Amino acid sequence: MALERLERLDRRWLFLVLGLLVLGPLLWPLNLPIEPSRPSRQFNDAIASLPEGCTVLMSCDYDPASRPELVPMTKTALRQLWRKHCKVVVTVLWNGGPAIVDQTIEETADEFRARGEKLVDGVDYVNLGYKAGNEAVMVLMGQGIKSTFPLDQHRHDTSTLPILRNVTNYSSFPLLVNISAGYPGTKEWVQQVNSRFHLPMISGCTAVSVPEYYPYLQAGQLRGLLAGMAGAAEYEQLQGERGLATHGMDAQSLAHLFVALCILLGNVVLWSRRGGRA
Amino acid sequence: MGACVVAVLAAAVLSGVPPALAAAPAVADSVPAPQPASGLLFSDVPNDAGRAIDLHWALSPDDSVRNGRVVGYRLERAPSPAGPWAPVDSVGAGTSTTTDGSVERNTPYFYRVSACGPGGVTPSGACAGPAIARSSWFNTTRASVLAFTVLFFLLVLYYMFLAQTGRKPFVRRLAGIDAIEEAIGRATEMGRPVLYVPGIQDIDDIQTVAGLVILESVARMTARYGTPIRVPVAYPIPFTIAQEVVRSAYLQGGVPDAYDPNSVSFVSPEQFAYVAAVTGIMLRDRPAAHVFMGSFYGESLMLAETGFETGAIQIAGTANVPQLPFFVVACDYTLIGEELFAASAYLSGDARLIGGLKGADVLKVAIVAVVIVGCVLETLGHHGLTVWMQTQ
Amino acid sequence: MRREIPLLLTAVIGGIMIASFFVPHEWASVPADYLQQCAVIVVAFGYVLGGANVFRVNLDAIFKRHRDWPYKLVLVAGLLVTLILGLFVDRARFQDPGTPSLWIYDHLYVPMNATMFALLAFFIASAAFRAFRIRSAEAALLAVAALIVMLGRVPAGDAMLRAIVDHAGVPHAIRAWRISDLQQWIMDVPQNAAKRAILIGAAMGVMATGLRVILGIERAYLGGGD
Amino acid sequence: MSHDFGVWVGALLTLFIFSFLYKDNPLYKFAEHLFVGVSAGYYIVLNYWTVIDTNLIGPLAAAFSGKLPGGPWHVQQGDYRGLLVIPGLLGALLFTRLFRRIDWLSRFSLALIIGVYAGLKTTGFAQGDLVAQVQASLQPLWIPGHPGASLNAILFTIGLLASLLFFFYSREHRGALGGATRIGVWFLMISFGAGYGYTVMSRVSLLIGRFQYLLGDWLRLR
Repeated sequence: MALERLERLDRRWLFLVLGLLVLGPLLWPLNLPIEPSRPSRQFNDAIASLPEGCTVLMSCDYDPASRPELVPMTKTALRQLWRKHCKVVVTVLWNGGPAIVDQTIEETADEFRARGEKLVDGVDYVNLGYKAGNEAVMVLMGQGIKSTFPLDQHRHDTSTLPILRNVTNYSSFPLLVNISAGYPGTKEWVQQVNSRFHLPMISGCTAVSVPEYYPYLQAGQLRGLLAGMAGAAEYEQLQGERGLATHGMDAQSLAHLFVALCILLGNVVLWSRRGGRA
Repeated sequence: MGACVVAVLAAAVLSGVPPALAAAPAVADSVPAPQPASGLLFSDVPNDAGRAIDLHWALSPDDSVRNGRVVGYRLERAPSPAGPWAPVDSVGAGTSTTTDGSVERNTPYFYRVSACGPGGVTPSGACAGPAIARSSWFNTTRASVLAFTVLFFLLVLYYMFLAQTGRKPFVRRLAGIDAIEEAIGRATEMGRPVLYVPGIQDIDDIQTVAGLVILESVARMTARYGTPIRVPVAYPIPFTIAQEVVRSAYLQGGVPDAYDPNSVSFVSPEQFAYVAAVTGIMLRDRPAAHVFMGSFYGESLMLAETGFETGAIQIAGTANVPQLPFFVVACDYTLIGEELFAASAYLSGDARLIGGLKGADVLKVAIVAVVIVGCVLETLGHHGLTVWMQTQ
Repeated sequence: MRREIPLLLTAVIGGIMIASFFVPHEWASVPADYLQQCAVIVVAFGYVLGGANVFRVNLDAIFKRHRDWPYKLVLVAGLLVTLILGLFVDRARFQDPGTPSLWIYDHLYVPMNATMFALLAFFIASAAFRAFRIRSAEAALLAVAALIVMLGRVPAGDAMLRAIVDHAGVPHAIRAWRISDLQQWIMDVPQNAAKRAILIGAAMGVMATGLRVILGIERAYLGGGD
Repeated sequence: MSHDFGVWVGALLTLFIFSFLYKDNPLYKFAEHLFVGVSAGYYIVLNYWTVIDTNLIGPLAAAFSGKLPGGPWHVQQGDYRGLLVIPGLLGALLFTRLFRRIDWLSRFSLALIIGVYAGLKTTGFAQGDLVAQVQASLQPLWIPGHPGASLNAILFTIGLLASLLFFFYSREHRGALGGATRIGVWFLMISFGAGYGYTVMSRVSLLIGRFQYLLGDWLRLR
């Protein structure tokens, strides 16, 4: 009887329950303990083992749709790099991304400035902004970064920027940090830059892409991998932060439990129907 | 001397030396000048277009013991041993290599290294040179990539040639194709239409092409059975092709009158608008068979779910791996990844497609062999094959 | 000639690109570099063309009073306002703080782009309930892996297991087991093996397509006509 | 609650789109069409200023300004000066697609794009996905003193080979090949299960992000 009612359940009830399960922990957090996984530790360690003061390339290839997964890890990575006094050169290969990436960089830099630390655009970091062309841009940068990006996001001439004075091509960087929402992203950076120019790289990506990138991690083409919001939360944990990703993890947990329950219940309904007919 | 130190440090700061170097003059009086670095060696960076020279030197004895007299090294170059010297790079203490990436090819350069510290700057006694950067004709680190690429291309071309000369290589019939035929048969029995979705991407996605090739055979079957077919399409170009494909299938089947010009419809490239329209067809017309073949994204689960609810037989195929789980659980049969292309090659009988398929098949066998041999060699402690295949 | 010359061009350009991968010499690398520079520029024109096409198609729909034409009016108005502000008012500074263009980006583009995809969270729940059917051993494997990964990837999995174990008085040796470790093992071993096979197969597919394009066999991209 | 008009607009549009969950309705359609229009306009503006203006018009103007040493045809790697006329022309030819009678001219532009990307993708996949992935699979199957790792290595290799054979079309899947492909299917199913789990995670995260926006930026509850 109850099963029959379940079978005919309007799916909007499921929508409602899921919405409430996500909303609840955002208002009243459960603070479940977060334990970093191995790929997240590797990501953290790759940045930790950089020499102080080096210049790192960071490509933020996403648009607003992936903001909840990727902006928190972008911020944590910037903080970790800046704490090591690393200079950061940022590029954006997604149409929708340059402005939110710029806002993310400035918000994070403002945190440092509020503490009295000096971070100057063009000296300690630069957002080179967007360039169309996906793989072609990646390979072009291998021949010359300033000729590929003649102007930065704020239309400064890149040939006069202090941060780029000693930067020619990929050989100027010890590491590429790629924050990726899909195509073009980690897969293309691995194929065109990690393989072709031997630039070590780590990736933070949306959870959807994670299974596809695991073979790269195992092959050493990636030195570390952050898996979506959970990876970002683990990374925040490793850096001793409590950001938006950590804040969202309780809701994430409950939603996963609910979807798991949906799969089980749905099949119970199926089996009971099959049993009844047999 | 003092002026020289300041000038050197200024130059060093400009070229991005570690901050410690910049602070040097403050303690310049109390610390002696460092002993020089020695043994500067150069080599042309291999496998490039003659754009860089590697430099290597032995650390200053003061640097080796870390007594604070050395904070870094400064590299300079000149067109002749007599100068004039120009700064190339500055590196921190403990570093004994760098690369000069700003050279002109086929031009001789002379290099010298100086140890820098709070007590002053000590150039090494001799300079090294002439160093010349030359272009290479082959990147030797990519030999294994070339080998695999050439082997694969030759295989593909060979099988294409074979297929074109009439000796068509054997390709097995995929179970998914039988499943489609069965589903159309059942739709005919029930007197309900067949829904065909050729993905939601434009024609530049090769999966859309595969989807349209399969549509051709499906349309031929529906023409033969006299079952109506519905084909909603997301982009204008695939739409015109789909129209053409379906019409010619009915023509070739000898039933041009049975062709309904409204069976192929243009919807919208917008993901959710497209889904809304297709699910509308599913609920309104109640097709008995749904065939999804092509490139799908996040909307795949919405199509599969609504389709499942209507109780239709569902057959899907896509090479977009993240979407496969949703099709696998909600469809009666799913063509996985490459199988989509294999099905289109099989159905079209196109020699060029079959050539690619067979070439890949043979290379797969070669890869299986390489992996087995490689694993055995690795287990026995021989690393030759692994090192040869290393591309970085 | 309208087809042959473009096909020849594709072959030559594709050949140079492949050659430049193996030949670092400036005779190959400089032309390849130039071609990529050109590609970047032409791709950008392509985006502009895409926008122009959206404008044309929808304007057409409005004039012909197609179904939903009032919505197309909204579409065209949104397009024109964004375009005019960006090209003629804010110009190159269109992404600087305080400009109307950035306001449109921040308060129209960003929330709508993000919400469109957030809808999928709800549909995934209902699909899990209504269209995830374990009808075979293979489907059962898929389901078990999915459940372990879903629970093992978030804190709730281990927390739940610990709560159960603590109440049930399970032997000490088993207490150390964690769903997150099992999740990691699935990702590292079985899923990784299968994904690598798919990756290798897909690589061959792309290479075969590349070869067909360069040889002029694959020419769907040229469109119809002579 | 927020006092920023923009945040209110964003929040309302967010709710308009969520209303699709109840059913397809005019509010959703309004937001959807507005989104398509705004993004089309935005893509034009973005690509014009960041690429066409920056990488084409700027360098061309500089090349023909007479100020650069060597003049407009002194071309070297990374600095193509007057030669940029060609991509400019090809870009313009792309627009012939809007006119039926001369749309064949756009094929020259397509030839460039297709040629460049076919070349880049072919070598990129060959190196990064084919050779590098096969190379990484050559691992010792027995590591003395590490039975767990050895077992994993053996299992991994079996899974890889069986899954590869699943995509083998030259022979019917019977006998030994049939057995191997059956094992391959098991591995593929486990990988699809993992994919399912991670996709669920991704989509839920996006929803959390929207709720964080509504609660934080709009309602100021946190």
